[in-house]
Amino acid sequence: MSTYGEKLRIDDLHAFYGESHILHGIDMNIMQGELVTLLGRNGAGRSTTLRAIMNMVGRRTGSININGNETINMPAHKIAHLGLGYCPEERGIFSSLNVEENLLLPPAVRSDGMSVEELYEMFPNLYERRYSQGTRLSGGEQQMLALARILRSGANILLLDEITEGLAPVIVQKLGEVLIKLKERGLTILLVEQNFRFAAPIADRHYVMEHGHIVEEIQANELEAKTELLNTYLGV
Amino acid sequence: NVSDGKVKIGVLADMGGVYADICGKGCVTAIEMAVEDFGGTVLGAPIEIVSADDQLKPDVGSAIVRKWVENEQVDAVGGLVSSAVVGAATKVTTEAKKIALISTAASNAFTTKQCSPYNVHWTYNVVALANGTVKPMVDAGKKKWFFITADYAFGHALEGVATKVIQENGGEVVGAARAPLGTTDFSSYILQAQSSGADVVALANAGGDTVNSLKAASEFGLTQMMDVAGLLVFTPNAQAMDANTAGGMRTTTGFYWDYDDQTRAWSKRFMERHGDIPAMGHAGAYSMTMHYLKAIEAAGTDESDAVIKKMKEMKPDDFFSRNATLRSDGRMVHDMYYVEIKKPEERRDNNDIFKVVSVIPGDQAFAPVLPECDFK
Amino acid sequence: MSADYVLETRNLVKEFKGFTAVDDVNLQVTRGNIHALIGPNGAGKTTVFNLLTKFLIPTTGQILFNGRDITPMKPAAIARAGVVRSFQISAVFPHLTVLENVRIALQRKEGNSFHFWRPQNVLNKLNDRAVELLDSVGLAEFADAQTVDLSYGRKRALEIATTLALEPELMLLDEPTQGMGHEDVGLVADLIKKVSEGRTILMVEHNLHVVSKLADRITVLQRGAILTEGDYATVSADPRVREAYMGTAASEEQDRANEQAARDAAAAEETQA
Amino acid sequence: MMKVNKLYVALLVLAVVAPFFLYPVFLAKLLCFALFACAFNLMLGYVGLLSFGHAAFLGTGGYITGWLMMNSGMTPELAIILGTVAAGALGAVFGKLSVKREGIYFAMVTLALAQLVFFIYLQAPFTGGEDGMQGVPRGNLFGFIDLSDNMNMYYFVLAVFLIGFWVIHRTIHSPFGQVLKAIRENEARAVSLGYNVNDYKWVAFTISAALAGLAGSTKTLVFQLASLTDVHWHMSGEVVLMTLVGGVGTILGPVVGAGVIVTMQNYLSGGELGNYVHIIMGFIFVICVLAFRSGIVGELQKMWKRNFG
Amino acid sequence: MATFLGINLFGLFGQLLVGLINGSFYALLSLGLAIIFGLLKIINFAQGAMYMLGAFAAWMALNYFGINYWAALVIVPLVVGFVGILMERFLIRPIANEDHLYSLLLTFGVALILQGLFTHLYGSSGMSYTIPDALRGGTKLPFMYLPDYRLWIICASVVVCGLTWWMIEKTKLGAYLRAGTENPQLMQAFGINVPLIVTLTFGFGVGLAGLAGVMAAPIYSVSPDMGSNILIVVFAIVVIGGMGSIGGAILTGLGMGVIEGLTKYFYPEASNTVIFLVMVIVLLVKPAGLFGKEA
Ligand SMILES: Nc1ncnc2c1ncn2[C@@H]1O[C@H](COP(=O)(O)OP(=O)(O)OP(=O)(O)O)[C@@H](O)[C@H]1O
Ligand SMILES: Nc1ncnc2c1ncn2[C@@H]1O[C@H](COP(=O)(O)OP(=O)(O)OP(=O)(O)O)[C@@H](O)[C@H]1O
Ligand SMILES: [Mg+2]
Ligand SMILES: [Mg+2]
Repeated sequence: MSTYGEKLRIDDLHAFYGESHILHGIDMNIMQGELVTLLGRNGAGRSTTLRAIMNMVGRRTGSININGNETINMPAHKIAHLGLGYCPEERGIFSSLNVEENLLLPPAVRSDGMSVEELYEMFPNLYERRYSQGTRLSGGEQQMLALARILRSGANILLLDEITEGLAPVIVQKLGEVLIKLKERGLTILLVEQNFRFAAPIADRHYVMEHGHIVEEIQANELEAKTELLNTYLGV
Repeated sequence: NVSDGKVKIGVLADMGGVYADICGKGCVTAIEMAVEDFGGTVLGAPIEIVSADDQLKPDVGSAIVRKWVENEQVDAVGGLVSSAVVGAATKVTTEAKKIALISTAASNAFTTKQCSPYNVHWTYNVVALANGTVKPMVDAGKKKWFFITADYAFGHALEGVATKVIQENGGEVVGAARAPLGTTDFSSYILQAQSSGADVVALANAGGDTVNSLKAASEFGLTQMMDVAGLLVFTPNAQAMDANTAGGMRTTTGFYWDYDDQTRAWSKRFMERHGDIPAMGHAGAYSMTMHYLKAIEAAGTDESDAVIKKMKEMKPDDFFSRNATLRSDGRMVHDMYYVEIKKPEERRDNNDIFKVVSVIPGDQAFAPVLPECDFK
Repeated sequence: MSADYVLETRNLVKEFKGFTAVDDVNLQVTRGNIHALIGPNGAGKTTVFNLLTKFLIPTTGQILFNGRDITPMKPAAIARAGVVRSFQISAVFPHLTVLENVRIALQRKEGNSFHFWRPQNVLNKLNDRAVELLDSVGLAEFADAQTVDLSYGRKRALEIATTLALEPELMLLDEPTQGMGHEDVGLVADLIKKVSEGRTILMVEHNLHVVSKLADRITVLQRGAILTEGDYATVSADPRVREAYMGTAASEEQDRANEQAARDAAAAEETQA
Repeated sequence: MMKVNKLYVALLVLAVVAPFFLYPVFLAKLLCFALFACAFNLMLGYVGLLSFGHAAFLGTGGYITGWLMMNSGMTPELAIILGTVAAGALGAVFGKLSVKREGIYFAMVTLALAQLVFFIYLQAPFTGGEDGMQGVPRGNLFGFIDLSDNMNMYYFVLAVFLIGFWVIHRTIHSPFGQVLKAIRENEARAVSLGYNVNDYKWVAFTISAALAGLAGSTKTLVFQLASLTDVHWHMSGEVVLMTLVGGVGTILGPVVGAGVIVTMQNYLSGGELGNYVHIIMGFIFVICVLAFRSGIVGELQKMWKRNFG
Repeated sequence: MATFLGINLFGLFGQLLVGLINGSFYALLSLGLAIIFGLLKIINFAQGAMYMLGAFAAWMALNYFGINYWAALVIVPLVVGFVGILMERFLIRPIANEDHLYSLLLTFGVALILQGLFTHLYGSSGMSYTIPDALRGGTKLPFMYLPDYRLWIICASVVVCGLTWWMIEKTKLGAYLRAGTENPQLMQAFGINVPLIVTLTFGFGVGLAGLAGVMAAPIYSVSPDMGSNILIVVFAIVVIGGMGSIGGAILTGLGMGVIEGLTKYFYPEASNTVIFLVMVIVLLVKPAGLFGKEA
């Protein structure tokens, strides 16, 4: 297979939290401009996969290749500079900073990130509350801030963990539109989603995880055909 | 006739705290020297030394002494520096009828309020300091005094005794500032002294407190405005002071190493072993131990009552004890020295600290025996 | 009004440094209902919850519980009065056993919680009741397990069992299904339905399926104020709600679901008849 | 369970025969500190709050008992009870002011309160200031058992220790203890279940303070002296060290830790190494924190679990 | 002499000024402590020992290497800061993920070791360090004689405190710092080298103590226990100011110096107690401290 346009390639990734072995040999690859989701039940190891890519787990082995750079032995703070943006599950808003400081916090890793104006336009709630302490925002507002924050940094590979969690349906809908726009701009997105209805129409491919393994890879066009299978994995 | 076949002396001192240089390891060395000079045995029994660090804490000191006398057959306890520790330790020795050989404590309580038939207090005490330092100055016309006093028993005692001396000689005390033990910044107290209009500012403190208070006094220009008298200045403290400010200050001491050939001879031996010149407590500890061992020899037993009786009968006489007697209350009375701290240009080297201004005869320095402490 | 309200708020207002998060809210929760509070992000739902449980102090306004003014009461006192809240993040005691978790809640009413001189086995008489409660949420077989080892969904179930132990008149649930997989969502929704018998539930929930399935009555908040109220069909048909909250896609889907529900209801009526 | 009981019986037998082989005053001191550490551990290990001011209670117990023995002609058991009550009362005041805070904040608040107490005792005339309260009589227990005999004293201290230890053991394994455990696990949840968590912490703090006072009262009788050392913040640090060395949150840990530290100090202060006491204690702190956070008893338990559990 | 209501006004002014001088010392010391606590959540019990180390380093620099005061003012904080960096790197970092109480105990141990070591090496009588020639002498004010050196201390400390406050509260670097202490993992994921920042911050906080040590050397005697005496007071100041509040630490430091000065004048016996008394009162009224945010 040609590696042209391959943004992220993971081979035999194992990850550990202390004694517990969470990921048991993950393989996946994502091409430029693709939007790929990771599906699975609670505790399947989807968040852990993202965290492992960012080197935020206890220990990891295998290979993670980002933009042609092997990162398995790279310190955590260098990984972002390869163009990665990570939006964590628990949002990670800083209480010691106000909303705007939170938004401006991540250093730009590429020059073509979205401007603050654009982001405020997309999330008017944030503009309204911009001098408020970060963690004083409502749950949903924090979620918006967490996403806006990495869009500004110009990262071109996005790792998004449950970004629709706790958001009102209108916003979820808007987010879907944003993701499609980002994809059109050529950004590569790895999405962990519980909300299958949200993910299905926008994704190119799906990986299904169970107990720290990838058990299935489904192309967007196979979705109809494999609905049954997916239901057994996800228990829908 | 020696109990349990040996004579054991415990040396209790502050080995690591602010008084470590004043007695500490040096007292152990001095007592070892005494035992060696005595020949290592008495009445055929070996003389042993144990030592311990009281950490300047009365509870630690009293616990150690208790262990020594109850559990380790110690016959006498020497060293004994901080008055607080000595007070607690002598309670235990007295109860156990063991002899306390107090070398460096300043308080006069051990032969007055807290006197005991088993206390022997050697080198000096606050009364001698006050008589030695204060009286000449009042006589010289310095009538108004201000005290900077260490805010604990020793400081209060020193201030009290000195106040008495001042008043008896026609002077007056215009104020006092009580500084907590271990104060590092004396500037507030110095300011109070400055605005008091006194002739003399007396430092009724010891060790690092004296050094620090003198330092602040010079910094705020107090030394140019009035006289400063250090009531208790040990040689190591004097060495630590800035010679420019300390030079010319007068104080009283029980011993000075460079006084005459006898003192120099002993001090040289001490210095070879210890590294530094001896402070008065070191010499006192040696002299007192020697006297104790001689008394055992003379009494033919190490039994405390007999030994203490002999100690009081025999006249101490060596390089340290000049014109000396050990009185019935346990107070050793001997010549004290009124000294002046040398100015930088007067010093040969770093050990050349004092020049002796006058010798104060023991009976003028120390207070008489109290009737209730007259142990025969 | 004469309806039987468990909980009422009168002109409830909460301001944060000039920002009004809750604006003159008059909420009425009828006894025995499952009452859902929905609204866009930042509408003030969590803040209302915090006011009700006294994690925040209202700027002005009153809170009545069974007609009694509970505005000045402290959080623990509110809980003792019968208003119990479940948390968004799972709230269990991780290193106690599952049984002990429930027992802690039962113990409070025993009145011996300050008895440090009595042996712990005086608590054993609570075990039967605890197991009963665990059984009601399907956890009886895990009674002796360490709570940390439970799966996410089971922890939620345990939390609900613990809450039930307090026999609350009014349960407040803040996004009870947040972060759950489909399977667990169903499980918890069923559970809520089950435990709602004989008590009142007020919940905040973004999952419209759950809301539509459970809620007897819905209050929609927007910008701190009540936008509209009613049952699910009414509310979801309101164009303002669609615009502010549901969005077009969701709304279309909702319409389908509503129709489906209407058909189901009709069918059910038919079979009953 | 049987094994644990056997262990307790063995330890008790050891404690009863020990004074025939070792210096009883030393053993009594050890027991006093063991009780002090156990009391402290009730807060740290079972409530999860590190008090850096427990010396205040040790000292208060000591001073009050000492003063009563010297001035009131009371029998020692009464003086000890009153000392304990006084420390408990002080603990109640401290607790009211501090239990609202957590973690490091709690540690700092208790430290500062204890400093206040330290300076009060430093200035108050009845304590003897830097000199300490010297020459406290041991008196006659119940009016007829002469405590100036070291053996009698020791067995009395042993009895006091056992009572204190039992109180702690009972507290931990009581309905109250169960609530404490829940609070430590998840405080917000405990609040939402209707528990006034601060009241529970406060009661625990008061019990802990009273028992620390009991230790101090007894210690004063043993040494016939109450001094500032017992109220100094270093003492608050030492009790942390003892607990840490023995094992935080284990019931026997503090006893073992106190044993190790007291023995070590006893050995060091008497010997050549006196100078190094601070350095060695410092190293023990550092090593414990870096390598043996579960302490001696904690590590043994872990080992036991690995091999037999 | 000017008096008002029986109070000697000149004496009072003098005490106020002296209080302010002490306060600027407190400010400098509590600033370092507050930075380390507020940003790293580490209670650095070794801060007092580092202050002592700073003073000793200045003394050693002068006596062993002939390095004068002004050079020491630059070199010593760097050296002490480096010691702090080593300490963070090899002792504190391994336990960074444990309960913060462990770092308190660890630094307490380090403080004991350092103090014990210096006592062992230099005894405890203290060393003297002379005031640099340029700052000898003083100014005669109507109510007191103000030594130039003390004036220098006030100025230097206010400048250092102000700059530090600005850097932490108002710059991007400060934002990184604050965020990095809250959620280091996430900040790493954003591409920021948090461990480095943490180490440098710790070094900086400790370096401030070193600086205070150098400044203290000429006026206090350089002794092993100089740090442990002042440490507890400084802790109280940080608690009063509101733990973690940088500005609070600075202002409270100055304020407490003045209050202490007044107490020394009106009721000297309470001068050691007054700070703790203030602390208890403040905690009763505002549990988070004067400038602290409620947790
Ligand atoms: N910090 C941690 N320490 C130990 N185990 C962890 C940690 N974080 C997660 N785990 C465990 O790793 C497993 C995978 O967790 P992960 O968060 O990756 O799941 P997920 O697929 O994202 O599910 P969820 O829907 O809950 O987010 C779970 O069993 C979880 O208990
Ligand atoms: N402590 C606070 N200080 C300042 N503003 C606050 C505070 N708490 C909440 N807010 C603001 O009040 C508004 C309402 O917040 P709330 O958390 O109640 O929203 P919500 O309806 O629960 O939203 P979501 O669905 O996103 O959780 C938000 O705009 C939020 O920023
Ligand atoms: Mg996840
Ligand atoms: Mg909310």
